[in-house]
Amino acid sequence: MSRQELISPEGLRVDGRRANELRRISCRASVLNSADGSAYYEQGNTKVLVAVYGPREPRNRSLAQQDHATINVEFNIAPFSTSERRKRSKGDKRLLEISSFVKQTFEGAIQTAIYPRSQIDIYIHLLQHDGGTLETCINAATLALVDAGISMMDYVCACTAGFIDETPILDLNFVEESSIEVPNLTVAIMPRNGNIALLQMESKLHSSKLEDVMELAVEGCKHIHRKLDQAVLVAAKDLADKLSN
Amino acid sequence: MAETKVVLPGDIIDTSLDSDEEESSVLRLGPGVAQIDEQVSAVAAGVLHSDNEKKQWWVVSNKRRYVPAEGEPVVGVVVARHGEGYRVDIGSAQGALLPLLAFEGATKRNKPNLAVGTVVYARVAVANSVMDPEIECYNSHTGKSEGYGELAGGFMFKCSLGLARRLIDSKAPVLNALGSGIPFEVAVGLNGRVWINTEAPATTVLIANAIKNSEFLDAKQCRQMVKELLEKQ
Amino acid sequence: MVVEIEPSNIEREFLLEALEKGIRVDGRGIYDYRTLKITCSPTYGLVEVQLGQTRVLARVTCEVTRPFPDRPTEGLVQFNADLSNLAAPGLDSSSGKPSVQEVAVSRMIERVIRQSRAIDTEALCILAGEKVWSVRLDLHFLDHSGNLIDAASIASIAALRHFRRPDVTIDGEEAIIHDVNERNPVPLSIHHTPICVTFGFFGSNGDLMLVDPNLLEEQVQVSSFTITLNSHREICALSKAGGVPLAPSLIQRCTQIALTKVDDINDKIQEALMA
Amino acid sequence: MDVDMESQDTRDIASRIVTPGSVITNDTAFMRGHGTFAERTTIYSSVAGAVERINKLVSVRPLKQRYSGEIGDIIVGRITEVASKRWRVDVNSRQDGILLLSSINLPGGIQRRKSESDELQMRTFFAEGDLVFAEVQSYFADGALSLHTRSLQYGKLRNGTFVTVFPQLVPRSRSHFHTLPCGVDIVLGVNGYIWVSKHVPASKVEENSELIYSDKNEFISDDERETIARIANCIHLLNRLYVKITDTSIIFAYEASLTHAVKDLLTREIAIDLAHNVKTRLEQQS
Repeated sequence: MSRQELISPEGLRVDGRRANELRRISCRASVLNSADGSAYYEQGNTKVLVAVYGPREPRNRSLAQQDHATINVEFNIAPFSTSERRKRSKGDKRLLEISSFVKQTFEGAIQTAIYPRSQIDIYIHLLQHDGGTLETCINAATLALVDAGISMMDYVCACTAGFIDETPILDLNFVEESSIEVPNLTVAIMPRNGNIALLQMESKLHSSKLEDVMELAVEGCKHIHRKLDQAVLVAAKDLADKLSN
Repeated sequence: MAETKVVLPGDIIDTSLDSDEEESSVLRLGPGVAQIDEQVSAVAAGVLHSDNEKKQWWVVSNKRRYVPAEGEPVVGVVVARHGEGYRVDIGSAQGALLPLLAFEGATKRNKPNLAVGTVVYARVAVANSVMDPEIECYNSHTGKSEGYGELAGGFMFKCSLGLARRLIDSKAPVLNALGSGIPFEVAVGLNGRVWINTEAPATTVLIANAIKNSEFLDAKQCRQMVKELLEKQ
Repeated sequence: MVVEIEPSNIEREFLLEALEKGIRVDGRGIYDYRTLKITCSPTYGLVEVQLGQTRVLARVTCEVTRPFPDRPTEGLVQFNADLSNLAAPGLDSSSGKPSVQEVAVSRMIERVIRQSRAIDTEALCILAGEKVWSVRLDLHFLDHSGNLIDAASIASIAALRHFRRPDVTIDGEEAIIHDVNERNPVPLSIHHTPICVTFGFFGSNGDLMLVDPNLLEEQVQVSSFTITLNSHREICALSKAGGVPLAPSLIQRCTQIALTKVDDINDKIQEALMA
Repeated sequence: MDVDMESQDTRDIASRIVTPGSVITNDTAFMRGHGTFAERTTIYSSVAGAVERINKLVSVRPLKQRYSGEIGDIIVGRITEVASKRWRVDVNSRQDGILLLSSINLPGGIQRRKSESDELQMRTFFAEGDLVFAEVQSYFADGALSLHTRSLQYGKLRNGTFVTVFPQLVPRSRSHFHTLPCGVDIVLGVNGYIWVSKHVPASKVEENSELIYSDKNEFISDDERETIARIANCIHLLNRLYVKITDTSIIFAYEASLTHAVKDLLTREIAIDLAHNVKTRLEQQS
């Protein structure tokens, strides 16, 4: 397999970005009217749609917790999301892993103690897949939860980063993510205090380089936080205008 | 006492007493022994015990799952609170019921308020195969708590039923050896749970480990082990 | 369904109180591992690891199959982690879907071994495009008393290094697989040995830290973090999901601590393989 | 009573739109209300919405949030489960509400005592899927609403159709049961559940209280059905365009809609035009 040139000598990546450039992000809240909260989120060519229902009566009451809400996350990938059509089975471990990561991340961010004996459902649907699946799911789910008016300690913003030819690179696309030499680190932070809600990394990276790659990813998260905040404010003002006149 | 005889489930036990009483006297069969078509045979693997005066036969086996028996002290954890009492886990098949009034000086108005997860030292009040077991935190005859009730602070750990039974009798070598070295409070539940409390966490951990290690040591080895632990501390 | 019983309040409070003084319930120091016992059995690729009371059995087997069309010269590596309720009362596998823990552990091991290319898959090629070795690693958890991931990662690496596959000679289109007693079997070519080190965090903002949490500590911890390193000081995987958010400085400190831990675990594996 | 020492900080607090995690104030004089949380002395917002300040209390009202009941709210609910001596009712809130057997009117007038047999034939009163018109009487310990239907206007709903709207669009008012001039009864639940039904003269209900739990719809003529459908579509379009839903706004919408066929009311252009028409008439009126 010829070693594909991931960074050109001039420092440009396969999709023309610089090493520390995020893909173009465009996102909108309140896109579905039957859900309590919803969001459409695009980062580069990765597109995801999230619907949030709740807090509502749990379907099976034996799981209801006395003192806090339980969070249920279902993540599925549309068969048409990648170039070759592939229907993933219900028990696919990779899907279950991503939904359990999203569930655990938001168990720390949502103030579940305010909604005892109820359930919050987060349904995530990946429409197009071009790398950074976990990152886009977390950002989209944050937007949908805020849109649903659910109390949260803070936004949760996620971003990926990698390392090619001795330079940390920000926000990996599918080609960079799937090439085996490139370590793929996903970090999700709570922007207010910069603490790490989630940190996942695959393939190899020398321990001395970890700090630089993480710093770059955290920078990316802060930028995404501003984007999410704008989307929320736009949706909020739009709703406020409609309701007021 | 007959010399220690190990029996396995299904072994027939000849109950012919060495004393001269006639055959048909009533026998009382304890845990681990049952009558299967007129023959008395063991249903549990363990050491056979018999008591001639009370004509009692029972088998002591080192199982871990506790079967509640009336009058036995147990250490339980409150799992849920219902209207008229608490559901307490004592390691038995079903959770035990601890009525709200089963505390010293508890009346309709001032009922004890235990949170879920509290540890209690209690006495098994009702235990039969039909109903869920019931426990009480006072001696129902005298109305006094006699040490039963909520266990605050300290640490609790699980051990086998055999070890718990040996710890409960006052001559337990490991407890006496430890007692001479360090002042500590202990509550032993026959359901294989032991509660320890001292001032410093370090000593509590030391005592807990000492007790756990003492399971397969005889009295002399116990004293030796405890001496070493105390010096090392 | 058997519900895993939560630790009582006093166990929780005692554990935290002791941890503040740097003492753990089983007497270990906060950075100490439990006693690690690795037993390699006479049959190649079968290793059992005991970390304290947590016991894991790892079994490696191989067979000849066709390679994937897009990677004709690469052998296959497959994983299966079976976390049935043999190991702990609380695990409920009756619902068909694998339990959350089973998904977490098997995905972690897959990431550690496959994504970090611990096994040289090119060396598994017999006839390009036609026949390659497919190596399969099965993990069976016999007893769950905390920190399954570290025990599983040690068992996996030890089993892979202990495994021998039959020798093969190729003439032209034909490939002859020699019987084990005809020619002694060949070990797999393993680039590096990734080892997982798991940390538990306690206290309201997770500033109390310890290594290798046992079952009680795992139930009381507010957050956990696993870092995988090899002997060349390279990070092969990181995993922190959920729980209380942690300060970035804590992550760096864990990396330094883990580096020392990985070396002594590697020595222990080396000893076990020599015996 | 406005706080006299109106410092600059407090003036710009009110009516600002904040998002989760943003600082509202670190002035320790303030107390924190809904939608906020505090770390050390700083008050942060936990939801996206408008900040509200009442004297010392700062809270954030999210623009979109599920209905959370207040005592005295008049609501419409759907029975989800029949349990011992109570019904669980979906009230579009965080948890199902509870309707106790002891808080409903028993057929056969007020003086009838509750008996054992009532507990056995609960389904003759309300069964799963029935719609109930009730009032919130209190909260349970875990925040679930306790409902009651102990007045003649409350009880089982029939002879009509059901519409769901945003709860924020239904303002709290004295009465939520209206008979519109076009001869249709509507029930505006504060929880966003609305029932539009054929007009039944109040006198008929009191006559035979045996019938208050009957499941049979009365005969509804064709043009009554058309009016009910027209009113339902009017409510839909008001909801979609975020117009406050009151009896007056529905009447205005109904009158404006007469020139269109019922099914056209849901097309986008007509809906916008009608909603605009309603808004202008509402402004003229106030």
